[in-house]
Amino acid sequence: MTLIEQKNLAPQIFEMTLYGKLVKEMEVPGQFLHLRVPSAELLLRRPISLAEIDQTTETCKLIYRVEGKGTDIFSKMKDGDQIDVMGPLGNGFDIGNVKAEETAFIIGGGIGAPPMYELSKELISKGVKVIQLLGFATKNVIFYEEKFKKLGVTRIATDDGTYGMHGHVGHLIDQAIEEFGQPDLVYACGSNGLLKAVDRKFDDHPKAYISMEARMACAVGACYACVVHVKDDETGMSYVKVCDDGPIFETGKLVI
Amino acid sequence: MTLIEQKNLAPQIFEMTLYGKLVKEMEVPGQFLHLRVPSAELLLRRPISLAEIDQTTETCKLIYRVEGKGTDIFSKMKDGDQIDVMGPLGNGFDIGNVKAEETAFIIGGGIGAPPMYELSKELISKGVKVIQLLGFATKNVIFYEEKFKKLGVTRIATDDGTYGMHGHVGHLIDQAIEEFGQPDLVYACGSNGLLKAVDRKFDDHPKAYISMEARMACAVGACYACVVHVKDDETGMSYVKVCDDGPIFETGKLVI
Amino acid sequence: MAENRLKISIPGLNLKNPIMPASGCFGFGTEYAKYFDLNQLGSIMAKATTLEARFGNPTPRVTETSSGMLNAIGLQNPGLEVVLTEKFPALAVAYPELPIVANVAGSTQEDYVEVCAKIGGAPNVKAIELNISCPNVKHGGQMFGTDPKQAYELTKACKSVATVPIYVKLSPNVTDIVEIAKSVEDAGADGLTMINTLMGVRYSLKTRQPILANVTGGLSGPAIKPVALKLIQQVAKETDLPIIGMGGIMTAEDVIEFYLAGASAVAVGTANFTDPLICPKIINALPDCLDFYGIESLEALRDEVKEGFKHA
Amino acid sequence: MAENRLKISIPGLNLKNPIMPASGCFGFGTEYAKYFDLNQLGSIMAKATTLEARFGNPTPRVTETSSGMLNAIGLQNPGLEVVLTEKFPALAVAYPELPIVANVAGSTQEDYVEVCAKIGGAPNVKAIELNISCPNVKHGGQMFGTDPKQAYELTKACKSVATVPIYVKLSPNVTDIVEIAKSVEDAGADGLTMINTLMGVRYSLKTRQPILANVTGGLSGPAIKPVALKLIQQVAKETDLPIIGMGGIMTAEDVIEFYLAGASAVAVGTANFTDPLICPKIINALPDCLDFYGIESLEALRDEVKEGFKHA
Ligand SMILES: Cc1cc2nc3c(=O)[nH]c(=O)nc-3n(C[C@H](O)[C@H](O)[C@H](O)COP(=O)(O)OP(=O)(O)OC[C@H]3O[C@@H](n4cnc5c(N)ncnc54)[C@H](O)[C@@H]3O)c2cc1C
Ligand SMILES: Cc1cc2nc3c(=O)[nH]c(=O)nc-3n(C[C@H](O)[C@H](O)[C@H](O)COP(=O)(O)OP(=O)(O)OC[C@H]3O[C@@H](n4cnc5c(N)ncnc54)[C@H](O)[C@@H]3O)c2cc1C
Ligand SMILES: Cc1cc2nc3c(=O)[nH]c(=O)nc-3n(C[C@H](O)[C@H](O)[C@H](O)COP(=O)(O)O)c2cc1C
Ligand SMILES: Cc1cc2nc3c(=O)[nH]c(=O)nc-3n(C[C@H](O)[C@H](O)[C@H](O)COP(=O)(O)O)c2cc1C
Ligand code: FES
Ligand code: FES
Repeated sequence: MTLIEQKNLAPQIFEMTLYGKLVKEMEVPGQFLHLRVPSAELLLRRPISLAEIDQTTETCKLIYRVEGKGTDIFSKMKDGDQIDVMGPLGNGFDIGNVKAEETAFIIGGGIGAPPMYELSKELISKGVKVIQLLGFATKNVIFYEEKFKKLGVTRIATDDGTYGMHGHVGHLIDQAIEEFGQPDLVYACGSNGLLKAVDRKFDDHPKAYISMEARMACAVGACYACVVHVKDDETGMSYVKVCDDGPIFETGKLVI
Repeated sequence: MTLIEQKNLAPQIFEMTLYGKLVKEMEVPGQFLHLRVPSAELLLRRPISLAEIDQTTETCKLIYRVEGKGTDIFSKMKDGDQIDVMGPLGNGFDIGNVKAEETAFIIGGGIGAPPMYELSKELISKGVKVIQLLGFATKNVIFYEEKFKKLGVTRIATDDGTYGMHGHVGHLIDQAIEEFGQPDLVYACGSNGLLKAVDRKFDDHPKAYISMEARMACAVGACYACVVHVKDDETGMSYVKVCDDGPIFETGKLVI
Repeated sequence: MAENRLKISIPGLNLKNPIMPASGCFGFGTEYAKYFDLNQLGSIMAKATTLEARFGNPTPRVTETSSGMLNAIGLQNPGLEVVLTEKFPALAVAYPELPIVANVAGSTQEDYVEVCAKIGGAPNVKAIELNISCPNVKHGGQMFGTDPKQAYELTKACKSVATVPIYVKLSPNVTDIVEIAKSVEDAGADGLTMINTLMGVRYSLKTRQPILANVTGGLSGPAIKPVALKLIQQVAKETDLPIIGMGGIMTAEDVIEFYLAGASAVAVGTANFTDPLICPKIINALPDCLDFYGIESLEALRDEVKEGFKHA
Repeated sequence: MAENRLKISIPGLNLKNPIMPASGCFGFGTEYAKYFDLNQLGSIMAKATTLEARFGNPTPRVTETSSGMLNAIGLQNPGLEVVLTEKFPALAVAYPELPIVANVAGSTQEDYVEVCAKIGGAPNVKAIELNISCPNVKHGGQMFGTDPKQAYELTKACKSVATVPIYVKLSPNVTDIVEIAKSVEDAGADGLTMINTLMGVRYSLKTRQPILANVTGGLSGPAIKPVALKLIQQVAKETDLPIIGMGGIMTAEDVIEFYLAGASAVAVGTANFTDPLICPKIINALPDCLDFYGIESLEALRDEVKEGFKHA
């Protein structure tokens, strides 16, 4: 695909807009792309979630944080550069049977927030009422606040209290339950801590989903790099693969 | 240094013009630069001879043939790209004590021709009469013909007879000796075969020089990658390093 | 060209080309079927199969290194039964002409023997790759591959029950690989595959701990290519067994380099992760590459190299 | 900061920082003196010295691999006499405060012993690196480094005559490196340096022959970093000897990764060829890197890692 815009949203956080026919196949929020780093030395692709999909312009947006060598190289790519993309991969969020007027908690932590944006947009187009609960480390790494606000209720927490509520997303969730009652739908993406909290809170919620992260190699289910144990499995042999059984899973099912 | 122009001179043969302060240090024809390939996977630099030095514009030109990964990457670099350059390295051609009116055979084979261009220019500025004898594999890989012709007598041979004399440079040399007599000065750069021929023909010529090639790592005399045995050395222990004792050596001295 | 310049015949395997995905890097085959027609491949080296199902090591199981990667999957697989009733049949139905190499691993000699006895029962399994060199499991695996006597015993026991030819997969993590190669040759092995991964570790500066939960992992990719070529040429000069070479192959040129070292066929592992289409790309690039270097056919090249080794 | 966070003390070597160019990659030091002030370095590990002068192997002696290189220099050096009378004194005059590690090699135990007895006579030589792991020579070298008994004998003999501490340089080309490490520890070694190069080969597709005249060469560079880290952590857990780590170091982060594996100091080899200023660049980058990862000092990090290994 062709990189047509690269924006620095916050320190170390970038938004990439990609253009290409592949967008046609991007239909489900929560899916990810597996990007080849344009450096002969780096053999493994990098999984990055779709943050926004626009069929009319055949573009999609990815938001990523510079963590290591690969994302650093991405951040230095320029408009017009080609990028080798596999995907869309993964199951994505199941929004097939959501109903208008249902309430959804959209929970995103830090660099887990991006896929929640496209999800929110699609839920809204189905008439779902979204409550967006976003956690960030500190004020200056917050991104997409305005864009989320345009979609619906948006509450923000920062770990250090520099913006919004002081504390982690768990507090936002508790507050939102008080304010809006139990949600019909729950979707979360973020750090392992955040996922654990959501998993515990919505343990047997029938429509609560979390997006898992894992170190991947193939991203097509062939290498067994990204497996996660299934809960309450006596044999110890049951597993799911984050890359193709996921990255989205129902709460209460996995050993996180 | 900054790449300011990249020209495709012939199939697989490119001319790079570099701009930068380092040019100030480039004073002797026959020296080379040690270029870092902008690819994290390739650790060894590539030695490329200076083909032209222009102090007034602070530029120099290199001419190189795409052989493998490194030169292929060079050929894809664009104007404005930075290139990490070590050098100038090596001794260069000794032209300190040439005299006006002396005759010089300037012998270049294929991709060995580039350093001979700057050498010819500098010899001419000292009043030396240059006879330029250039060999190429075939017509369409000939480059710089016009530029050499502007400097002086230029004879060309091609291995396949598609241009100029049919055969290798050795024949041009024999012909030139017949025509111009024994030269006062001899300078040669090219394939091992060419160097061997020149070395043999001008074995005990007091002012005949050849430019050697060798696989290099450090290019500063530290790694002992580029050594060549010295002739008639009974101990077998005598050697020169192409990178810093050379790349230019007197004929008759080395085991080629 | 009437003649297929890429074809190669080695025990059990009459291949239309020498390119096969390496074991562990291509699952049980079907995972990559949505990317290209698997019939293009010479063969597929399936994921390791053990007698019982295995979950493998804790995660993270992979990490990256310069021109390489570390993996510590730990032989996760659904066990012989499932492989025989589901995995291989799935391939046999969809690709009846595609020969499969089964990769066999175990903790004890008995395990290996039982799997070897049965796995040839799948109609599409044309050869066994005996994995005595997995660096990522505590029991079995590399243990058998670093001791010539154990390698001999295991190979002999497996040969006596196997219904298809056995290629023994050698570990590079040894002082003298020729000794191991000769032992398995003496034990009746039909061929060798080499190399399995080197052992490596990476640390996270943030956590100050190893990145892999298993601490060590197997190093693969172009980083190890020179090591693979070194060991292959060394073994090729000292044994008569055909060698399926692997370790960092990314291009058609790499394939030829492995032939020059004495390989008769090759496997492509890590490169599949970099580019899921790498195998068909290499296959398609090979004819031009042969032309460029003036090579008539891969079989001719193999013979030329073997001849050269004899006279060296 | 009053305290020098980069300083490190190991037998014979009180270093202001742990960065030293690796043996064979920095000549006898003066070659790089025109690029930077050598006083910035912690130490210099000099080129191998043998009793008599050696020419080394035929050329080509180097070639490139993915994220690595192969060399088969073959211990070219002017011999003990010249090294003692010319090479080390040249450094001592220009850099009187700079400690040097002499690298000693030989074909026979007698050779090693004689060089070890005399080389500490140079006033700036503060330690010996006993090279029992050079893969590029037919006699001696790796031979001593792959057999625990020979390694023991040689180390013991050298220790009995040496006037400065001895660090034994281990080969990665072995099945069990801990066994070798323990042997040399028992023999009285003061420390270890690891790793020397892995063995590798590259072929030229044009000539169909190995690129190196010596056929095989030693693989170095970032390609081998995970292997170096693996072997270092394995040995660090099993012996008490300080380890000077090396193998693919290119950045300050790499240095810290070697500390996490259990190294007490590090050497930088191949990277000098990529960038002649790499050593001072790493030294200058280290303080910020320590800050970024919340590390007080390298000595503190080393102690923390060692402590961690004890309780693991
Ligand atoms: C399904 C999925 C979706 C993701 N979506 C996003 C996103 O939208 N935005 C974003 O910033 N990040 C996302 N990540 C995390 C992102 O993949 C890593 O931050 C990135 O791979 C780090 O690469 P690097 O080269 O910068 O780091 P390095 O440390 O140099 O990477 C080395 C290796 O480790 C892997 N790795 C390192 N960190 C992670 C991680 N956290 N998760 C998985 N693999 C990792 C890399 O892929 C690579 O193989 C996602 C991860 C997964 C699994
Ligand atoms: C002093 C000197 C001056 C040179 N001047 C020129 C010049 O002006 N123009 C030009 O086209 N070429 C010149 N060469 C040759 C040039 O250095 C090689 O063609 C080039 O390094 C090949 O790099 P590659 O990445 O394309 O090939 P690869 O085969 O990928 O290179 C792999 C490794 O081998 C080395 N190598 C490969 N071929 C040669 C060779 N012929 N000589 C030395 N090292 C080699 C490379 O430097 C690299 O380390 C010169 C060589 C030397 C020693
Ligand atoms: C993720 C992964 C899993 C592997 N699993 C196996 C395995 O199950 N059995 C086996 O014999 N080799 C296994 N290997 C080793 C490869 O088959 C191959 O020998 C090695 O990776 C070198 O080839 P490459 O550099 O092309 O990857 C695995 C390698 C990787 C990278
Ligand atoms: C060109 C070259 C020459 C070397 N010569 C020696 C040597 O003389 N003695 C020695 O002990 N090691 C020698 N080595 C090995 C290095 O000291 C070092 O152990 C190895 O290269 C790994 O470090 P690196 O990856 O940083 O290069 C040499 C390495 C290279 C690349
Ligand atoms: S990443 Fe390979 S199975 Fe998921
Ligand atoms: S290239 Fe290192 S000594 Fe010449």
